Amino acid sequence: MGDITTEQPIIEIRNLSKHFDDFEALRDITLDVHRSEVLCLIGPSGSGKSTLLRCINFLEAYDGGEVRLEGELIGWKSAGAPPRKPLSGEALRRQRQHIGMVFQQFNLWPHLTALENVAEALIHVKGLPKAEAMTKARAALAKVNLSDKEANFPANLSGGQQQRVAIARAIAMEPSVMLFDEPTSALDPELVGEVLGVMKQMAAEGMTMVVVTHEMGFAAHVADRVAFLEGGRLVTCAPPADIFGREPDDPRVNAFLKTYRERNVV
Amino acid sequence: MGDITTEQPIIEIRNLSKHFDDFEALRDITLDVHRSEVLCLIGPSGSGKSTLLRCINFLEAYDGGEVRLEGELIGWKSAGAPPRKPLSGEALRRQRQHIGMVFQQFNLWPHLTALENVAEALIHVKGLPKAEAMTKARAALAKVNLSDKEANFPANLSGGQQQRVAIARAIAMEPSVMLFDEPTSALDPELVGEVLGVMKQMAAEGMTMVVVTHEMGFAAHVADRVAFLEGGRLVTCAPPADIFGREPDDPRVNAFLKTYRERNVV
Amino acid sequence: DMLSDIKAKGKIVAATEMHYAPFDILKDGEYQGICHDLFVEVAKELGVEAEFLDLPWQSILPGLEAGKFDFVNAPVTITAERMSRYNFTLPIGNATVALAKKAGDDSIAKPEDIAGKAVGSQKGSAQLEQLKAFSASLATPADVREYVNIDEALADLAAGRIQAVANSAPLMGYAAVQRPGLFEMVMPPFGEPKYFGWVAPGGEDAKTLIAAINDALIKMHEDGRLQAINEKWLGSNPDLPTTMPDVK
Amino acid sequence: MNFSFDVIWHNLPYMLAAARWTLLISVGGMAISLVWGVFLCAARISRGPFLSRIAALYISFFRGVPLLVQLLIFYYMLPHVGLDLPAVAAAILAVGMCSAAYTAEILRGALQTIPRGQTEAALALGIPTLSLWRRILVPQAIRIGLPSLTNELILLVKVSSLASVVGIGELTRISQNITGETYRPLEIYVAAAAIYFLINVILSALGRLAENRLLVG
Amino acid sequence: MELDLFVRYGPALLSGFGVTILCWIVGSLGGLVLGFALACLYRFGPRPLRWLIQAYVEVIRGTPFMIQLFILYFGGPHFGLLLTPVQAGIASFIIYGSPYFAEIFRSGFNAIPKGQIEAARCVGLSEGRILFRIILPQMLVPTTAPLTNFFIILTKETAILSVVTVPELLYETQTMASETFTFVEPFLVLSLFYWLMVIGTSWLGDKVERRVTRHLRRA
Ligand SMILES: Nc1ncnc2c1ncn2[C@@H]1O[C@H](COP(=O)(O)OP(=O)(O)OP(=O)(O)O)[C@@H](O)[C@H]1O
Ligand SMILES: Nc1ncnc2c1ncn2[C@@H]1O[C@H](COP(=O)(O)OP(=O)(O)OP(=O)(O)O)[C@@H](O)[C@H]1O
Ligand SMILES: [Mg+2]
Ligand SMILES: [Mg+2]
Repeated sequence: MGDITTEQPIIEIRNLSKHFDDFEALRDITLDVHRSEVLCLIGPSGSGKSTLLRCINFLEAYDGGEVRLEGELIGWKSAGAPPRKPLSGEALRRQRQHIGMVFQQFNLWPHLTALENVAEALIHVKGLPKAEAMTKARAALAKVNLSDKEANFPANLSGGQQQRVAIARAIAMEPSVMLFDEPTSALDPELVGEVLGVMKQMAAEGMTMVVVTHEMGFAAHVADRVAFLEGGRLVTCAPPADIFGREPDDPRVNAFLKTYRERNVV
Repeated sequence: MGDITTEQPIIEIRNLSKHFDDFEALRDITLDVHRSEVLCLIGPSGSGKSTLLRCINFLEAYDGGEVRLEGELIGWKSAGAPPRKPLSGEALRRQRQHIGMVFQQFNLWPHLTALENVAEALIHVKGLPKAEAMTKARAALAKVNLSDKEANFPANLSGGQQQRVAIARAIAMEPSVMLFDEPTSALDPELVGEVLGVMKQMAAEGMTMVVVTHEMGFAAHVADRVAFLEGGRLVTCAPPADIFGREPDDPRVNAFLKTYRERNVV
Repeated sequence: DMLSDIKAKGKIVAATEMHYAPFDILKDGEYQGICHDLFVEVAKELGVEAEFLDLPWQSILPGLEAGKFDFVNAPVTITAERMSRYNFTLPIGNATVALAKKAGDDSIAKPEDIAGKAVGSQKGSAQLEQLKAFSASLATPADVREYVNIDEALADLAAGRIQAVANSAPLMGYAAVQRPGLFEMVMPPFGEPKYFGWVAPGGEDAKTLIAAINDALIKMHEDGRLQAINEKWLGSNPDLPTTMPDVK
Repeated sequence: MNFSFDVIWHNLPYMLAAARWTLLISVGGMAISLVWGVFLCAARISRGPFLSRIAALYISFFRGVPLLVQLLIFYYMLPHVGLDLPAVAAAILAVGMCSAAYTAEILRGALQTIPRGQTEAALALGIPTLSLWRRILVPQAIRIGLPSLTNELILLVKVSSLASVVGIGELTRISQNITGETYRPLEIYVAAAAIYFLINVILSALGRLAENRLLVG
Repeated sequence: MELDLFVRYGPALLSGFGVTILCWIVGSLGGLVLGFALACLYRFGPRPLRWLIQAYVEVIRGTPFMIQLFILYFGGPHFGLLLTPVQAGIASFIIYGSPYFAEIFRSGFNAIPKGQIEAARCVGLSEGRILFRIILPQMLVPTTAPLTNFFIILTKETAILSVVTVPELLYETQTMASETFTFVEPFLVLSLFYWLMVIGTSWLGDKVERRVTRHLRRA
């Protein structure tokens, strides 16, 4: 991949669809994400937000359409109609190294301490010497305000602490694209503010981010564009001002935001 | 226990403390919860909110102080200084039947479907006949808008759907006290509204609730009182107006809410 | 005592390992062999019915002591050490050691030819002792290998790991008859003459039983039944003594 | 070496008849092993120090002493203290009680992978201990431990051959007897192996079937 | 009980114990490694290989050890494979144990939540690293107990080696039993020695289990 600067979007999603047995989780999604952009995904529970993220780094083998990273097809050996052959494990691994992800359920490794969770990939993927990796991992934990818990196993961390370890694990790798699945769901408002700060900084340093979130305030403040998903379809994708403006064009989006607006006027 | 109406608080917490090894997770907490009250617990990540909830139904054996439900000491055979003897499993079970809980990590049973997760306790605790339990479980799932996913296993549900199953599982049991640990963290704003509705209705029907939440809007709208925890201590406990009023007395609470206020002005 | 108990019950329960042809054989699901035929006759003489149990060797003696059965009608080589622990009957078979070789092996024509060769025998058997003594008397001793069961020794003979197997003459003869293309007996038997007897529990309680069985055996010697049974299974008469043989 | 199918063919009926004993002891032993194993496991991880120590001792004894010796004790020693069991009962009991020690350990291992939160959820709902085990813990422990449990049951089938020491003419014993008469160990043992194989393959198939059923969620 | 027996047969019994331990350790560790390899191949290999492995597991696991040993030792020479008793014993031990180990490890794979492996892939860990760093340590949580079980079972299977004249413990105790016409003493000795091995194995299993379940213990 490398650092070629072009006008080409860094992620191109074309007619993406995904089924679970009979259930259609994603349908005909077409969406671009540009370099250094922050794209927020919002939408009702079960609308396919997590599934979309998981398709981008091929944790779900999508069954129709294409996902491209810097022009390169993700996951499948060739574009075109199914049946397609998936890439080899090694090729997939190479692709995924450029894409970081924070999971909705965190997916920490329970037998490793917070610090080890973060350092693992630094040592064994980036190839850093152990001491350097530890320093870097500590810095990442410090960024999310967790220095005092580095020796805890995940089971001995609070929900918000676990989530922060997951964030630290992903950002320490400095990928070119980050996928966040509700990265602040377990965080208190103050921490949300801090994590937000970290993310803004990463965006300023040129990282591309796709963020699933239920915090509209978060989306409004951070996103360059907001995409609204519902029932596996992309309803709209527009700058936050258009979405959160008092009366967005789309009645569905409007309804979705209504209760939120009411409740947050304190 | 029964239905004696008195002025006595339904939950009395006195000088509660809890250690994990050397770490002091709760310190000298004294707090009452009154019948039909909705008490929201807020506070920074790691401040001990989940631990406090878990002490109330003795999932954590607290090591100092007392927790009483309708005057009855929870968990320990006798009040007073440690070492104390814990109650027998059967006595604990009887106490816990009056206290429902929704966990931060949901803790669904992965080998049972959504419906079975909800029906399980109805059959084996309430002793309802299977058909009746199923009807009741379906009604609970419908309340949280999840009728179409009743046959899914938890692994095949989205994060928000899992959380709603957990809520349905707890409310179906109609306990007299409900402990919610961030019950809307994985829900979209619209659903938060709906769950809020369900909770308001339960409150109106006389249920007592203790709700841990990071959604200040939620706390402001639902709570009768809001308790602010930090570093294992109870900083303040007051009606929401006092807490969320433009300048609460306590500077710490003020700082905590600052970023939140800034961000949610959309 | 035991004899009157047995007579009162009307039956005697005897255990053996049905795995030592031609004395004890389980063929087509039925117990047969010299010990079977002899003991059926003995039971008749006692005026009781005979009932047989098949047990592996390691549980026969514990079973006898636990009183799970009355008697062991397996061929047990009579030795001094064993006589001190149990009550033996008169000899019921010849236990003198003989060799089997692979059919067509010309290098072994007589027992002495095993010098320097690998010979298998059954662990702990009296025949093994005889073989060892014999081997030591040769210019170059044989390489004596010990097997838990005689089956495995014969299987190793077939596999070519050893050149001969030593065990009681009747057993070696029977093996050669059963697998004529594979095994061949080396004549003659060698070493001291040894005998098989049957075993009752040790102690005074069993003495009358032993006496009654010995009487029956002597009677069968006299009326020719014993010879006929041996003739049937061995094709020859082993010429058994009617008094307890001397054992050192 | 001339492999003789005639010998097998001729003796097969007797071997099959003997296999019925093998089956009876195995199935009886399995039932005891699974049921008793669950209880042992529960006792082993119970908080009561007394119960858990007893269970640990039981497991240590039954895993430590050779089954052969256990059988001899059950059949030959117990009569000395006035408990005289029929041979088949002694065999089934000994095999099952011994196997239960292993089953209990397999389940205990599997139980450790069930996140504590699941038990907490059940406790918070007031689900009784028995239901907790029956509905939540055991099904998941079995799901995870199934391959190891199948291992154990297959071992149990094989170990049923020790029943010969109490005078039961099960498959291995009868095969040995036939060998002693025919001097054809290879043929007879191959045939015996085939019968064991048949029993075990069915067991293994059942295990995989159960595994696929349980491997949901 | 005749104590002088133990003096007389002591050296032979001890040497038998040595041989038993040798065969057991080499055989079961070999089986463990082979079993782990089989389980990995089963999980990650192509479909035909999986069938092959499953067939191997069914056949070896489904037939008695004695018969496998018998076929290898007595049948081998007919095909030009002439092994010494100890060689045959160890080889057949490795073969016999491997399918059981493979199945135990397979169950271990099933116990790892998928999300953890997904997280590992996302940060770009290699499959080998995932196997040894993420999967294996957690796999040991449910499998240490069954592995200990099977090591214990194998201690007793060593007794079968006596049929091919491996001079192991049972072989030597049977010598003692048949030469002295005793039965209680040999069984006692046998039980004692096996019990020693079992105690050692349980102790080690316990240690390993404590180590691998460290993260599950609560304050
Ligand atoms: N493995 C699966 N099998 C079947 N259905 C699935 C599976 N995974 C997800 N689904 C369904 O697909 C839909 C989309 O799920 P997804 O997790 O993408 O939702 P989401 O938008 O992330 O929701 P949430 O905000 O609640 O996390 C849901 O309705 C869910 O039930
Ligand atoms: N088992 C444990 N062992 C050691 N420390 C623990 C354990 N459980 C919790 N803690 C610590 O106790 C503190 C309180 O945890 P708790 O889960 O109550 O926090 P919380 O207020 O619920 O936070 P969050 O909002 O992030 O969920 C945290 O700092 C956590 O690291
Ligand atoms: Mg999601
Ligand atoms: Mg919490």
